[in-house]
Amino acid sequence: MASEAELRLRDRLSKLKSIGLLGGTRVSGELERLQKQLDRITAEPSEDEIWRSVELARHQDRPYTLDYVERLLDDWVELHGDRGRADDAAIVAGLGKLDGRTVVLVGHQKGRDVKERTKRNFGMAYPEGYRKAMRVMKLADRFGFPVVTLVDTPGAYPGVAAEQHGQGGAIAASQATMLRLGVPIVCVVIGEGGSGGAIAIAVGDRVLMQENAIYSVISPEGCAAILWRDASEARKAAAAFKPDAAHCLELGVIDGIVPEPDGGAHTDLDEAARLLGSSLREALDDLDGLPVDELSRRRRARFRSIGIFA
Amino acid sequence: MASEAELRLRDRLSKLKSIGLLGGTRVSGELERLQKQLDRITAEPSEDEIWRSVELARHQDRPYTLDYVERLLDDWVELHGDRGRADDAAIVAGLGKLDGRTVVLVGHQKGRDVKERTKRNFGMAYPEGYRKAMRVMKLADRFGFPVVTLVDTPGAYPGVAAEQHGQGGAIAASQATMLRLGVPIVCVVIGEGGSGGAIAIAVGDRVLMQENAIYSVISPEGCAAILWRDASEARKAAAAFKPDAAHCLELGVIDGIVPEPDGGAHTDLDEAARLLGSSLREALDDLDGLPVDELSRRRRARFRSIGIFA
Amino acid sequence: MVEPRIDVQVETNDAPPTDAKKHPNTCPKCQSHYRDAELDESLWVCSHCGHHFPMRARARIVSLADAGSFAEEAADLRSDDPLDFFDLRPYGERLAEAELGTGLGEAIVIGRATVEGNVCELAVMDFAFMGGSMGSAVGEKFARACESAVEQGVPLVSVSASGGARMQEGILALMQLPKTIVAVADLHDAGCAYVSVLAHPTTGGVLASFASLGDVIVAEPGALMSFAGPRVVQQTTREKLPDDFGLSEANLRYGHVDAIVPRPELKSQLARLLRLFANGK
Amino acid sequence: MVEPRIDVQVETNDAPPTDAKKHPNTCPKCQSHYRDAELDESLWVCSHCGHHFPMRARARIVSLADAGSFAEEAADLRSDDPLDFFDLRPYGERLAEAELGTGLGEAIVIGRATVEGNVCELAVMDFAFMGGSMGSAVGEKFARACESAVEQGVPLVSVSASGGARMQEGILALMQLPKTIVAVADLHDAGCAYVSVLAHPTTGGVLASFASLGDVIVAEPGALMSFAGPRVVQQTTREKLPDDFGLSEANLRYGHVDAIVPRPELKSQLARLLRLFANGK
Ligand SMILES: [Zn+2]
Ligand SMILES: [Zn+2]
Repeated sequence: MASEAELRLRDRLSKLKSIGLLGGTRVSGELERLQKQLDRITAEPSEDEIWRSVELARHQDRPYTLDYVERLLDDWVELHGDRGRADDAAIVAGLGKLDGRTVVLVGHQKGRDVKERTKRNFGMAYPEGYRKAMRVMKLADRFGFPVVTLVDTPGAYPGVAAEQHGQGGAIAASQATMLRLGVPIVCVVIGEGGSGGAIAIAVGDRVLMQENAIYSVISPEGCAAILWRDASEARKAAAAFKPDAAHCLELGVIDGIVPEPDGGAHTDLDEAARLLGSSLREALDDLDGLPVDELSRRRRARFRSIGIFA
Repeated sequence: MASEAELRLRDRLSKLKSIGLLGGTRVSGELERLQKQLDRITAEPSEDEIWRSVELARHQDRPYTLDYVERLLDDWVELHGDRGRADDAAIVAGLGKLDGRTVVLVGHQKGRDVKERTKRNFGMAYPEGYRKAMRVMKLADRFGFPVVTLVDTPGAYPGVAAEQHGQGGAIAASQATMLRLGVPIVCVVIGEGGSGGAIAIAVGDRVLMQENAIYSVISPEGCAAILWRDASEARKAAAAFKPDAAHCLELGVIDGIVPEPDGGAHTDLDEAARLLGSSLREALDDLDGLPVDELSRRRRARFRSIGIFA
Repeated sequence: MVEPRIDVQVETNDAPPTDAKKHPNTCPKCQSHYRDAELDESLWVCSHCGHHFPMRARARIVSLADAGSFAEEAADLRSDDPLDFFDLRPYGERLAEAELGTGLGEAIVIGRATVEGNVCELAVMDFAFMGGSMGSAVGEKFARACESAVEQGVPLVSVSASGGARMQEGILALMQLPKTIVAVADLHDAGCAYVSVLAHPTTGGVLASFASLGDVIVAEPGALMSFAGPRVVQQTTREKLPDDFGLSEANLRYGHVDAIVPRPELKSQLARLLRLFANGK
Repeated sequence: MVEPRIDVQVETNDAPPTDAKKHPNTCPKCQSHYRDAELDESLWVCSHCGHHFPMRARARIVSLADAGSFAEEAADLRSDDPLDFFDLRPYGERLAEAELGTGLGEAIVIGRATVEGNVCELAVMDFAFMGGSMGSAVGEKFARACESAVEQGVPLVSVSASGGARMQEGILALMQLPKTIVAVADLHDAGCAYVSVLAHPTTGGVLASFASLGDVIVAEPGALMSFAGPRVVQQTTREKLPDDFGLSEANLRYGHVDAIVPRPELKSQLARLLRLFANGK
């Protein structure tokens, strides 16, 4: 029996096929990819399934950005600092080779143990982190290196110093910078895609999510605290605002879902990395050779068209 | 009797006339301007005359940037802040109209009384000041507004925080930013043109000095302290490294000298402003309508060619 | 497991951020009380102490646009309910109530106008409509304001007042950040200037998108402009907040705004900027 | 009158910045003493405590370039004395003495080379030549290195060690800041990468120009990189300086350098970067 989700996805697919309604934002391979993913989704995720994604996305053993770097990139050179104030360890940035092709990689980095978590501020960046990201992405732009971003943050850090350093302006500037890059950008939400802190480095030509990642405007707990006046209603809140990959695909927010090993990415890091690498390769190949102005036109059209209103 | 300075200037003039040796950096009106200024210089400045320039350039009643803004610009709107850390009052930046033409003006600002001197840090900027300058100059670039800079600083501030905030990198970045602006830039040293703190906002298509301004790689006191091991030898040091306008013109560092009222700019602020305004107008008219790539080519050639070696 | 932390993006309370117990026409700073007509007269600034009361979108437009010059655009555009969102009440009900309560179709009003004779596009937010929160419709209307400015070849002036992204639209609300930023990029590429005016409060997703991208950013005195609201920062970090946490005065000091302009001077200052940018390419 | 302050740009002392009383081959950190041959062997790094001794330009080139690959350029270029500068001694005499003492024509050596087989242009400064100060000749040679890199279509690697601008050339020395920055801009426009290595010390006008404009900036451990030298800062501000004032470790923390690379790893790290940039447009 076709679920509502499946029906909506089929609807989206037929629109794409017929009139390119979400037009300009899709390239070859898109249809097949959607079709394949459609085949995987057999039912609208239930409240339990959505909550399972929330738990897996935050799982303490889930692979983080540097786990993928180590498995996917050769000649990795990490670049530090925003050239103005600090080096924010909550975001890593650097150069490496993916199958012999130099790319710039930018990603949030949570910590595995207590010490690293403190150092990396649980993956919650200060404005300095976004300024480092912008600096390194501009370097990519100068040399024509594609940009890969890995998104995994509870959110931008809500602290006094972060505000004084211009958190809001930095998040806005980072998005504006990404919009203007003349190189292909592939963004993957690999864990928590937490609100402004996530979108700050998620403005790309392809935006993907891992199967058990979440992407949301607010954390379930935050939403519950405000709307239900009770943070323990997080599970209910998550079911209401639907941060799971299937729903994000359905809403046109992401372009595809990166499969994970059965049981979640943390059960087999090598396999998770292999699957991520293969999605990155496919996306980069798709974008390869597009003229800069076409890339820019499509990227802008992609984000300009998101939203549902009456 | 022709002095050595006059001879060198005549030599430079004849080179310009014949083969455009300093080529690409000069435009129409250049020859007449040089000729006129040549007529004013009848002798190489003596040690006393150089020292008088040092004293006048630092005179407590000498007009500062905002004195000129108030007399020359309509609809002045000052813009504050570097969008990252602070608003540095040692540099002012803003938009105004010069004869109906919108320009961006950036200038060092010393203080007139004790309170303002403290606030403005005696015109010695932190990196934040240069970052504000860059931000506002990039705004000029986006909208095609010519940029006018007024240089008047003992130097960039040599403090612990200034270093931690990246003084060297900010001064380098500001010069690099100016080189890349696609709009005409006119820079005028109106008082002390103190080393890196000065050149940071003095990379323009036309670089002028007021008659009694100084422009130097180090202060006379600093030079004396290092080379003579005695700061009180400042007068001797100044005579040795020749920071006065006539010598700077002779060395090809500046393109022209802005006359001051007899006795110095501080004796008649209105007249000093009128003379400065007329030089600015002339320079901007000269540069008006040059295509961006030609402007950029000439600006680069101008600075690439400065220097004397064997 | 990483301790779940309260995320920071949104503080979309329907209540205004001033002390809820007081009458809205009582000055929270000096306790002076005014009639609506008096406040309308004084541009909703306390004539005793200078406190800036929140200003509704329509009143703001009257205060800035030359008389009769404002021509509204996209007035019929409304929010949808793409997630069938239901918390304690359905989103659709909240929307209907907001429209009834404010007389506005959404939390932003856009249209063309002249300011002291200078043509521009206006985009003015209203905090009274669901805390000025940004969902798909607000994002769309802001983007259309940019596009209208481009069509006319005139500058855009926005006045923001927002608690952030609108939670009830989930991830689509977050996507309005890049959407409005695309619109500003297109505006800039067309050579049009953008002046962003920040009124109290401008927080969360609006501060983290278009409101921070003005060529010139001016703030009203005492306006809160922070990405995370003071309550969230307090709860998350247990830090003692400075007295002027997130206020425009602090933001001026930290270099994030160009100027603080008291409301009675705003129109003439905007006119000055519009005259200056009229010379641009 | 504004109190005349000591300006900050230049600290061109001929003496190296380490404690002058000690023998130059005695480690200032742990007092270990070495013969020249031992230090040559260890790349002038103390094998006991890791302290990085100053490294001469020729030794640096040997340590980075593949054997026999270095082809020097502009070796004949020399400084002039445009101001007839005379302090306690004539500038010309100081120059002659520096050339005799160092065997170098100027404070910078440039040329093409390969690093682990990757072609690049090298520009290496030598602090022993008048404190690595930058006058017209140093500026010109650096600019020519950029131009040579452009001609070859290869990246530029510079190693800086400098007290700043060379006072004896007055304002012309200051003009080498924008001159070298023009050269880097041309290099970048040609699509060539620039890796800037900061050795001890990189201060004043060199830090305030090309050395800060690398696409990637790496520093050696313990290298001083400050615009104003510690002595000037101390004298001007009467501030107590932090122990690591201006050192590369502090600069990494404050976000100004990409990485600190110990000398024994420098060649392979540069080779890695050259391989990465070989893919650039
Ligand atoms: Zn009051
Ligand atoms: Zn040692």
